[in-house]
Amino acid sequence: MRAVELIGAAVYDSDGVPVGAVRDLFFEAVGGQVPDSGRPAYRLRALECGAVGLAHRLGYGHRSITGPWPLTVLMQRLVQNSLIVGWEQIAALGTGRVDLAVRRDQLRWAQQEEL
Amino acid sequence: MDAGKRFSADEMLLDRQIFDADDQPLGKVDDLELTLPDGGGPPVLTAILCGPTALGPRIGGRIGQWWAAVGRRLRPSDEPYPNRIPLDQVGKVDSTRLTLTVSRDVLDADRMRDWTRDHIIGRIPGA
Amino acid sequence: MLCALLVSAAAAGGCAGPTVTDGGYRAKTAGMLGDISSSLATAQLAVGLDLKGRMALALTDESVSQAESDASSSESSWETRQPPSDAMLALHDRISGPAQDAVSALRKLRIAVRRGDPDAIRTALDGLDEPAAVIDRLSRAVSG
Amino acid sequence: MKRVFALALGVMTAIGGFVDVGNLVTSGITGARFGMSLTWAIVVGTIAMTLYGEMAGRVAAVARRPVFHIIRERLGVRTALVNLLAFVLLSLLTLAAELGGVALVLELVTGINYLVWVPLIAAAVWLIVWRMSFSVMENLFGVLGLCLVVFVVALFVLPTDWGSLWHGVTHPWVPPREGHPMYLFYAVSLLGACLVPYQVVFFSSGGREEHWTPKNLTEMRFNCVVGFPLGGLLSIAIMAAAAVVLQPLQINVKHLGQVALPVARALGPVGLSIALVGFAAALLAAAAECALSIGYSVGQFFGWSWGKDRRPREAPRFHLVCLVAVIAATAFILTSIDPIAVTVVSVVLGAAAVPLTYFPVLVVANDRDYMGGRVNRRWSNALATVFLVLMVVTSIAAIPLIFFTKAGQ
Repeated sequence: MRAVELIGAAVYDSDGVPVGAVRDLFFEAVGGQVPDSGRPAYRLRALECGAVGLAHRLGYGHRSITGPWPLTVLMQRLVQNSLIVGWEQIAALGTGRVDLAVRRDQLRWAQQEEL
Repeated sequence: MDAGKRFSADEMLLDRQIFDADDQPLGKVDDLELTLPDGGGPPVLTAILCGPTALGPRIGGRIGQWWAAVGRRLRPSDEPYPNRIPLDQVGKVDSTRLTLTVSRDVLDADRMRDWTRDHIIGRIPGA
Repeated sequence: MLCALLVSAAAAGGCAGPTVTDGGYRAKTAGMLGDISSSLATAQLAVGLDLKGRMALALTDESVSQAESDASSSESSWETRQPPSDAMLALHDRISGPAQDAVSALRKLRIAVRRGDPDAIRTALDGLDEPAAVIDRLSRAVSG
Repeated sequence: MKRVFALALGVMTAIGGFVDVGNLVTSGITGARFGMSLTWAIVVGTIAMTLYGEMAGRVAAVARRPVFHIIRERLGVRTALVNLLAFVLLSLLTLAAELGGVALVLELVTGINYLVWVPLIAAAVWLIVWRMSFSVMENLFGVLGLCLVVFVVALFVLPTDWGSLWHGVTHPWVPPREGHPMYLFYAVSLLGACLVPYQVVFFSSGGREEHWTPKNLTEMRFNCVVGFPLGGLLSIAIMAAAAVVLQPLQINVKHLGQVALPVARALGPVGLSIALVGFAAALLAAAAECALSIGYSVGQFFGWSWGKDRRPREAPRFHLVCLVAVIAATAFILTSIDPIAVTVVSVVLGAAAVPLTYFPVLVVANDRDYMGGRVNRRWSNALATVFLVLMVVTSIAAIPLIFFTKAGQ
């Protein structure tokens, strides 16, 4: 599987309601190694889904960007509207499509998530 | 690879410059390879992918296909799978750079550079 | 692609499109007169400086030939336009002669400068005064 | 003493690097047509260039990132690719204008048609890219470009009415025969001539070529804060010389030779020759910088090895891109399209493309992960935001203005 197959894929919840598109992949150093993974092995922990990609790309999601003022407010508002999908919440992976096993309102908001 | 306990692809990996053990540039992190472990559970990051065959699909559209095709021509035996640098050859990663633990000459990962050097630039006097 | 398109559009801009109204034709005429008077002034300035020994290299030669070719191309592109009404035809007939006179005065000056004969240059330079005054008067009449 | 010399040299190269064919042509045209009433556009453009140049230089020194690394990292592959294509096309147009400009200067010197010179100049530009060391290139042409100071000297020799020039600066007005669209078109062209995207790419990549570290920050800032405004002042001097000599004669500038006439009038053959040397040096340097910037941007986007401090064998694709760029621009100018018209269109399109290059620089200059404690101060952010809004407005207006005014004719 390649990251390009996940990033940009449309995400739908268990009722078929659109959740947004995959914007970022979160990894965590846990669990055993597999060939080539090196030590520690990084596992895909969660996907970040949002409507607008630009704010994420610019780095207003997790990085410590201090300005310029009107942009910080605008971009942080855009980023706040994104949701975190844990790997265990995914029901099926298709081409350009991710179907969830849970409803949209069961997902966590990105701003509650610490990286 | 050493990238701390947690990180995100966007923040540390994708589109970052790769430097080899001698501090020479070796392309960008154009894509990531994830492998589903046999025992089940979430996918594991196993390699970074670079070069035209990795970048093409990310660009998408005709330009992406064309760029990937250029890359395929330069791969041994038209191999469509991109150059992969296994994660155990990646050293320190932080939000500013990604350094490999091997030299780029060992990897044979940049045939396009070699081809340009051998067929065009190397033939101009003074190169 | 876009750039090339825009450049060619811009380059063609000077001579594109039919002039349909009297106002449009008048504006084109004023523009042409402006080009000629700018060319005359450039040539006068350059040759005047040259006669005072203030020019160097090929600058006088180049300034005068560019002035002549600008004036002549502006005049001939104006001539290819159809005057939209009888009144504009009359305007055309009033201006066409003096404009051609100015262009030929510039041509004489260019030839004199090429030959490098100071007396001929002086005569040809003085020969610009008359057309310059006429063009100036016409220019004011057309735009006013 | 050595440090003072290095600082002075840096400032001189910044001045010489600031002025290119866009500044010469737009300042000459506007001085003759609008007097000093468009000076504000050069002032605004120069302040914006200084501000964003300093930011790009700081990012290059502290985060060690040249502009197109940042653009790809922060905008993602696709947006960055669009950005790259726009930048490369625009810089090719600028490169063509600079090549044509040098050829026109040689025509003024020799009387031989400029088209004959174009291939020779292209070869010279490529040789500079191929062989000349980065510092020799910057310093040699920077210092030769300073010959343009004759325009300032000329102003003092000419019977300049300083009061009326100053009045023109402080009371901008639109000449009745020009109209507002024409006035705005040339305002945009002056802004575009000061804020050329390739200059920021070149400045920051040059910083990497010279291996800047945070230790070089003071020197870099000094170059920006002193060098760029002096370059802007040179542009204003060219405008003023045209306003003093050409405007009263109602000369409409269409050739480089006309821009030099005020110097001939004030200083005679010696001054004129110095001015032409200044023209040729500034434009030749700009052509080389432009070709290099195309190579830098493509190399940085794809992560190739790039730069003049590597042997061509070590950075083959970078050199291939530079070579192809020079050939393409040469072919374009050999179609005998008017280089002056190409210049005017290129600076206005440049003004349209400016936010693409400058916006990512502003974001990263605020990112503590890249910049540590050296992020933008509040006042510089406030100023940069104001200029960014202005650049976006300009960028939206630029292309309609090209069509509406038929590129200023």
